[in-house]
Amino acid sequence: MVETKEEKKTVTILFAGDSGDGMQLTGSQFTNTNALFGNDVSTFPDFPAEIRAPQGTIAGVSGFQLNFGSVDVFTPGDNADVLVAMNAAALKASLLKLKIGGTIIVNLSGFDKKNLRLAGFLNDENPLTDSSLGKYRVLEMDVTKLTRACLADTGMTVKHIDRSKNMFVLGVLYWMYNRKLDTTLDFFKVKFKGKQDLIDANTKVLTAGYYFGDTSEIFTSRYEVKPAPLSKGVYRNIMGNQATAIGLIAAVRKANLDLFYGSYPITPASDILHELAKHKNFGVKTYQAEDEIAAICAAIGASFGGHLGVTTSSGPGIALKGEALGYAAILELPLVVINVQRGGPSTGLPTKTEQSDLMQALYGRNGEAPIPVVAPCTPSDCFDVIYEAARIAVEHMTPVFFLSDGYIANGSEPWSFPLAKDLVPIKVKKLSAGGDDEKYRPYVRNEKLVRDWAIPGVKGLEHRVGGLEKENETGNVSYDPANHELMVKLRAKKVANISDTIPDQNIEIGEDSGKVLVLGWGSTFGACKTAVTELVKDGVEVSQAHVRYLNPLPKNLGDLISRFDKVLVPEINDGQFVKLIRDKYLVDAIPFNKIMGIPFSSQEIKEKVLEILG
Amino acid sequence: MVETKEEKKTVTILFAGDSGDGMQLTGSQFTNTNALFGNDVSTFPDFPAEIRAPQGTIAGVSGFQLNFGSVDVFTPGDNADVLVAMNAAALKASLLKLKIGGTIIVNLSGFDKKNLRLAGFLNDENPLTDSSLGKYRVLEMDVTKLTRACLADTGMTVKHIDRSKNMFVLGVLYWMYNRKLDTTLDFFKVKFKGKQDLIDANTKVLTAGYYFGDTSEIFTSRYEVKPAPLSKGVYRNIMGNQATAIGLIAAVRKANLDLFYGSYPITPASDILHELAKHKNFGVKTYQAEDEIAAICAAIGASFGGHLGVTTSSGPGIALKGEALGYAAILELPLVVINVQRGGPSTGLPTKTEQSDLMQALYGRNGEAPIPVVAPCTPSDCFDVIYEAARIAVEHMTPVFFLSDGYIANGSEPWSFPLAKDLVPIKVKKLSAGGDDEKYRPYVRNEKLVRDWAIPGVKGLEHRVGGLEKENETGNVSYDPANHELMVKLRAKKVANISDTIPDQNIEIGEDSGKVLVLGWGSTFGACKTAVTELVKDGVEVSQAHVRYLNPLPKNLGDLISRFDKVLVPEINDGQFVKLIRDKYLVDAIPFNKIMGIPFSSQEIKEKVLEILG
Amino acid sequence: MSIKMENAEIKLSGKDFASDQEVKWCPGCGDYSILKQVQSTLADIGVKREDTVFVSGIGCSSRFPYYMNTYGVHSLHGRATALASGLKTARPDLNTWIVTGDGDALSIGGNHLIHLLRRNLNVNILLFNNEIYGLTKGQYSPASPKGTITKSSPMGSLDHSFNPLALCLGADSTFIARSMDRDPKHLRAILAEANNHIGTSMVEIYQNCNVFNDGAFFTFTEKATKGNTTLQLEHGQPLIFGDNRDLGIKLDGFKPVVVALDESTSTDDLWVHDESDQVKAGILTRFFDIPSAGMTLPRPFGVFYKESRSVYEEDVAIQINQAIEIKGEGDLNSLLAGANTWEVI
Amino acid sequence: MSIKMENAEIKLSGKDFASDQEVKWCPGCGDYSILKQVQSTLADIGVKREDTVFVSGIGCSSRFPYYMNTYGVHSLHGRATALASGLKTARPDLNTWIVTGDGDALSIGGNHLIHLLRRNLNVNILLFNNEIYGLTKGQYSPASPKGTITKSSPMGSLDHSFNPLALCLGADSTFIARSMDRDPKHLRAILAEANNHIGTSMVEIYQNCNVFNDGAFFTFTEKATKGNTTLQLEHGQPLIFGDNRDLGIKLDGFKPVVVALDESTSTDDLWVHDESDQVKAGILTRFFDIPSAGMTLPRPFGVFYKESRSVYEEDVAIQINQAIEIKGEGDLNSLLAGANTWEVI
Ligand SMILES: Cc1ncc(C[n+]2csc(CCOP(=O)(O)OP(=O)(O)O)c2C)c(N)n1
Ligand SMILES: Cc1ncc(C[n+]2csc(CCOP(=O)(O)OP(=O)(O)O)c2C)c(N)n1
Ligand code: SF4
Ligand code: SF4
Ligand SMILES: [Mg+2]
Ligand SMILES: [Mg+2]
Repeated sequence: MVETKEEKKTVTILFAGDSGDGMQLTGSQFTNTNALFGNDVSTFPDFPAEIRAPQGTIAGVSGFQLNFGSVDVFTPGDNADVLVAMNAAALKASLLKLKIGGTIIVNLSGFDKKNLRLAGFLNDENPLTDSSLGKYRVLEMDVTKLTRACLADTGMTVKHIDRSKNMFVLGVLYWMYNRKLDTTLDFFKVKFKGKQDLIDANTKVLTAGYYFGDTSEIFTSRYEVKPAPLSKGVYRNIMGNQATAIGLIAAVRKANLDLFYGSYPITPASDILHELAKHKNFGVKTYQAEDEIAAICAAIGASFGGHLGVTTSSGPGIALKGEALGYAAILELPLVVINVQRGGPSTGLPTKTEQSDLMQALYGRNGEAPIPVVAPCTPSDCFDVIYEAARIAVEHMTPVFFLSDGYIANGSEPWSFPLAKDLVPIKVKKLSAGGDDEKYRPYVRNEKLVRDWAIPGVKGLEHRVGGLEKENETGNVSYDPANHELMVKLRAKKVANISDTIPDQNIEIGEDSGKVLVLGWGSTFGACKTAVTELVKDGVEVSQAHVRYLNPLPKNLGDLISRFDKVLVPEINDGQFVKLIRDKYLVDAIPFNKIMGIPFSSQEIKEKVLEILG
Repeated sequence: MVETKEEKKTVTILFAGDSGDGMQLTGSQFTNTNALFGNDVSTFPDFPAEIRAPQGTIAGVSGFQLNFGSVDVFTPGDNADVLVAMNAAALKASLLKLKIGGTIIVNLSGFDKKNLRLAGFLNDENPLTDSSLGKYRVLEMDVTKLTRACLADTGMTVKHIDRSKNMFVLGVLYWMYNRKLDTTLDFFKVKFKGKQDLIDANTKVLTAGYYFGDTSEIFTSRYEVKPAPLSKGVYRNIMGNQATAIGLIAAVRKANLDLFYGSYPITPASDILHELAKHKNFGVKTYQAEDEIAAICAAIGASFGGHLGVTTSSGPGIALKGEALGYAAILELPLVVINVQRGGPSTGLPTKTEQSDLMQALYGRNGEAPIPVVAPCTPSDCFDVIYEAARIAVEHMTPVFFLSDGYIANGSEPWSFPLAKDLVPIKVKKLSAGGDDEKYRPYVRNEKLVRDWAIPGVKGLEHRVGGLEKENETGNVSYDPANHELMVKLRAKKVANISDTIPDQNIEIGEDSGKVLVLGWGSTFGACKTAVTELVKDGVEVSQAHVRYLNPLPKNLGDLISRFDKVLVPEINDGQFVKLIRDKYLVDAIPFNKIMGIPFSSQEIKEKVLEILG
Repeated sequence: MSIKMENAEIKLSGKDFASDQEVKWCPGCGDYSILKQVQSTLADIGVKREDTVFVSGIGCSSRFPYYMNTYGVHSLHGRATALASGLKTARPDLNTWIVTGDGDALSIGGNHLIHLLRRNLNVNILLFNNEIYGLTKGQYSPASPKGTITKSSPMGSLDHSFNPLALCLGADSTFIARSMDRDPKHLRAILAEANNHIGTSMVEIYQNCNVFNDGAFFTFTEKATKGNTTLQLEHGQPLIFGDNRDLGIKLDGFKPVVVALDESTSTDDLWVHDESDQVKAGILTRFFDIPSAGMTLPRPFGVFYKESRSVYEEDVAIQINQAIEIKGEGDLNSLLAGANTWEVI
Repeated sequence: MSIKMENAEIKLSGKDFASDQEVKWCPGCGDYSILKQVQSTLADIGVKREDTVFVSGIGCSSRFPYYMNTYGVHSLHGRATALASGLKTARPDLNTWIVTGDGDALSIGGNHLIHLLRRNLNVNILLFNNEIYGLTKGQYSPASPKGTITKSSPMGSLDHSFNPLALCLGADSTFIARSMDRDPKHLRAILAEANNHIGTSMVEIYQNCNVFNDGAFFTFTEKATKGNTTLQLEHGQPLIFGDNRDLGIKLDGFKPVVVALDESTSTDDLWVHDESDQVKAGILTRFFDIPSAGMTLPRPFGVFYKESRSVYEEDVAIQINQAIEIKGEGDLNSLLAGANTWEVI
């Protein structure tokens, strides 16, 4: 067999199959192996809202896209080079995402009559046999049959055997991209611990897939994707929600606090709860409340008790927390509020991504109750940004919003994780004893306008807090008109002051002045960076700035923006951050919106930039 | 006794006393009498948050301010001409609101040692005996003693007798302003129906007060405030919450619908519930829910059932409704949501007024869920605007926000009420039978993008609605990316289209171009109008426009604004509407804010206008 | 003033109540059976499709309305009971069913549930209890026994679970019953009884979530064990159970005791089920907790308790009529004018 | 692992627990007495001020924390129970009291209440029941008897009211008791018992709102009537009441019956109160509803039920310790590194 080895800079693979086909697992194994090999990697899982939507149908298709390369990759790839289609529905649902000329690996038994019908192909229509796939290279193999054959003598039931067929495909891909099986073999040992028969069976199938690649004639070439020139360091692969969870633990450790995590399950935020629940040996208290209101109120109670209270949800659950958010703001207690955004409005698109809760974070409560808002821009950035959220919360005695989204939360990338000792210190100012005052005055402020954290158990600091307007300094209930205005302004100023402690806004890519500034926030980072990098290479006068601090905004942002002729604000919503920019800086910032529950492709950004350049 | 009669254009009286002193009743009686006499009137009650805060203290002071005149009056008056102070605390709390040279009517027994101490006067300090009231005219009378004397032979207990002392003061004021006692005497007959002794006692005290004015020597002059040149017509006096309640009933009557009112009590919104509960003979269903979430959900259920669902609250309760608001928006069912705003954030200042929930109304929910927002600008305007809210809700199949506030809700003014037949018709398009389609498609839209209202009980229209994204037209659950974007845009466009059905923004006062435009919304109307009217008279190039439709904004608003050099946006908050204007029209609109739980005075607006004119 | 629902002219079948939407539960999920029994019960009852509304919250179970060819509302998590209360108050004529899960009804929706029960609107609540959050992929629910290992409780949950029917009884429910997905006949009978009850009918249905909590109720639902672990309640009948119907329940004071039916114990000594006895119903709901002398008490199924109490939406209608009788039908012009007017000429 | 609270070194008096804030309830409000009894009970218990926290919701009653010279949280309407759950889980060492009203606890806060009860955190709940919304100036509450005329129900309320203690029992409360504002001694005794109970202690306190619902409980609280209308529960004692202690309660099957104590009936025939009997406690909570042969049942006061069950916050602490035992104290560097790392050089 002739084996050609083609070198590739980046490759995007889309695994698509039925919800029960284990595509998420396949994808993450392939990711881990490539990451460990040294590629830069970015992933994007995309699954249906139903637990297991009807087998064989379009609604039941579960996808996992990954982009890996020997160069930096910032997105899971606009379009796929390779599409793995485990059945007809998967092919139908995913074909649009494949590049013209791309490769399709199909599982033949997923294209039988029943599957074709379930996928909505009309009578006798079959994409494998008609010419509809002419623009692609199709590699057919009967994965189901091959897997069954491979495990025929194990005595396992067909149902059980079929569960391993994803491992066959994985083996094939390892062969194609010239990767070792070790990571996945190790994974079997942990996952099936104590079940040697399962370890053996999966090992057998994975290896069979690998050798199938090697021996079958359908492959004409293997590919080589060399390690990426990642900066020196030790790396791991990390998902956004995971990074968020361990960021919280890191923050409380560095602040010498205990973590209280009050949450009510909701997609796509629940995984943070699941992750934290695994780490009780860090003293983490996870509290699954009866609802979102109870969750935030419990977290506020814990913060009053001296813990770092954290609460998490997604859009609809965050909407329920509005009243308590205003309460936390007027109490001036630390609180971290995580919103892993999903498609809205209302229940919306629970498993799809969107950035449409920014206005809710900024304004979604009664009265004047400004709250700092920060947003991570990649999966690993969740670590840094949640750490910042926790820092701001305790150092400035305020609730802080952390706006992640489904795309970041479930995506993954290599992460050059820090050492504990290198994390910036978090300064907590808990009072340990009563002062000289006869009566403790809980709302006395320091030069940053921050009050102290006085925690029950300390003699001499007994005090009462509440949601009624407070007299300055004493915190006693006050209906005095002038005092109210003073307190509203003090609280607002305290939050505004945070801009003194955050870094100036930088230009990510490009010159610091020019024709177009692509100004993004949150998960559009990768698409913007890829697009602007390529445009700059092509000589276009465009730059990228990406905002992580949405309230207060970096002090120099207005100045930075003013140095560009045009400002383009891409968002996965109907235009929210752009409102803020227009209101604040009175520049005619141009909204660029996609509201499809899926991220921008870098191509879309590129085209838009070129369009506005005229 | 020499009696001089002085003619006055407008008079502002501030009744101030202990919570138990009946100041609200006194004020509203005086208001009604003046209104019936033909004056233009505007009132502002201001009471403590506690039911009955400690007697004699500043916290316990309850005030009622009214402005009446022979000319149009638009506010309850910046400063009072006359202050009625029933005790020392009332004097202390209210003195700042009295004009220099104004009159103070004091109840002497409210200034005994105990009262002075409770009011916080130091040892032996007594404003009546030292020179601290030198700038005012003080009229002392021992109201308590006089009232007791008057009812000495009735056999009533002192406690009961003392309850009538407010009527003595009212009698004195009727004499001062040359008013008849009839209205109040009629009121006694209704209020104390069946209790002749109480009717007699109150009549006696009221008359005694009147004659006291006539015979005692302490009054040197009476005043004459002639009827105002109100437009022809039949008038009544009306409070904002009352106007809101009857506006709802009028709307459902004209729309031929039933009213379902789901609410949970909260100050200052509860009175709408109380008012509606009185009108069950209009078929009104008032539902006191277990909380605000249940209230709005029940209202949505009723709307699904073909009623007009309405729900009401104030800031904190509205915060709880965010999730359900997004739900109503995606269902596209009629719903009226009333927010009688109060001081925030959080529990804030429950009995004080504020305009700080505008951003919450516009953005306080997850995802892209635009909802129309309207705001009344005076107590009687609540009728017109709630009627509009109901019209928009049913004609455009959408939830609609109605943003009133404590100032408007409790304030009152004369109202030239309409006849039922003259109210604009409200066109409801309920389907009465299934169509030709085999399957009813609930999200098919008309040219305005409005869907039909298909109500259970009609054969052939069976359909399902929910909070998941819907397929266009069929309403079936759909996760299709392009469909999601389409639906988000359709819903937004439907709301934006409402601007076709609302009047253009008018200039209230002044030329339609000039140096300064005072651009207000909601309850700042009166202060702005008074201020601008006076400035225009003085030759200042200033105009007033007052926005009732906050979303969508009137189509011509941008154009109108652009004709002024400067735009001043006064708000009882920290700057919210101004954000909208800046974002939308990119004009450097100037915020002017007061966050004291009390309205602007017209003087404040005038000064600010002059200040920005330089 | 009892509200009569018109019956369908043409006899419909269960299938007529199925919508055109593909059913999207996991293969093997207990929800399928419940759906089928509900559809055929509606056909049996003979209610019209257009007069029937299904209201649900959020959860796997709450997808139910999409599959019914009636009017339907898929509402918000926990709010089905709240929304249905408004709907039924507005429209007493509609045959209203609430479908909810153990998370939806007992966790986030607990408050609306107990308030609906006390108000006693004439609706039927079907609580699909699978002792897990299905839709969010397997966290423990307030119905999960303490110690349950799930994604959010890898070392076991620490929350003492609700006893759902005891909670409902405490909230003055006028009808409580239990059935299961795997006994179609029983389920249909209970659904019909629930529908007949005038007032809020609370039916707890044990439902197997074969993906996240498979077999939670197998001892009660599977042939091998079911005979000795379940007790079928029938009004007026003694509490007898067992594979050979040779076991019974006796009351020793207030304590239920399992007895073998032999020479020494006859059925006359047994506790006779009385649907109208609230105290005894309370004891039945506690058959979880009470350790019986030497023997585990069986799990009761059937109608535990039934009480006749006035229905909220009827009281609302009556009060409106009274208001009209007293004051006359509201006149808009008088309302607009109020009590005191004056004229400016 | 039971949590011990340290006692104050210096004996404090009730006054030491009063804050410097002016008390702002209406003159004559029942809240004053409750405040005083709580203050002196805390002094008696000997707990330290700095270890004590009062958490409340919103309502007249919920102003309570401002008047206590301890730590205090005036939270949101209905959320005291939720907030206190977080606080107590974080800080099991704090002596935690929740003050709430019938609206706050049973209307908007109903869900958090029942969930707190099932979780059984070691806190004390004082539910000031005045059967009205005081702070919002007089609307009916879920505790107001049907037919109550208020501002929001001018023709009488239509909602069947909750039986608060029956609801709590249904939610698996481990301690329920009732007392009243006007019997200081009784109230202090019950407060002390509540504090001693390890687990959530639910104390319903009848409180007179003399402005909006004056006299709602006068039959039970005023000298003239109280003897024949109230029943003082004491563990192990027969149920005797009456001005002359000449009336008793007997059980006729499950039905409580009032009997005169004369020659024919001795105290031996009477129902003996057993705090540990949940079924009987259930019957006692229903003394509202059950019409006794010819005679109205008296309203019981005292501890209805008490049960020992593990406490949530302790279980949390235990599980954390177990995790540490099994995996070792968490190491941040290992957590950061995860299971698979690679090096780029
Ligand atoms: C406000 C809100 N919070 C949380 C969720 C996420 N959520 C959806 S269903 C569900 C629980 C489902 O459990 P259950 O009611 O038992 O239904 P099942 O899926 O088991 O049938 C949760 C927590 C949501 N959709 N909305
Ligand atoms: C979210 C929210 N809804 C409503 C209110 C208004 N509110 C304040 S107290 C109260 C009820 C008070 O009744 P209860 O709990 O019985 O206390 P009481 O005043 O009778 O002591 C209500 C409805 C509020 N403050 N916040
Ligand atoms: S997750 Fe469980 S409850 Fe949900 S559909 Fe699947 S089997 Fe049924
Ligand atoms: S309104 Fe009632 S409960 Fe509130 S303080 Fe006054 S008397 Fe007490
Ligand atoms: Mg469930
Ligand atoms: Mg109350």
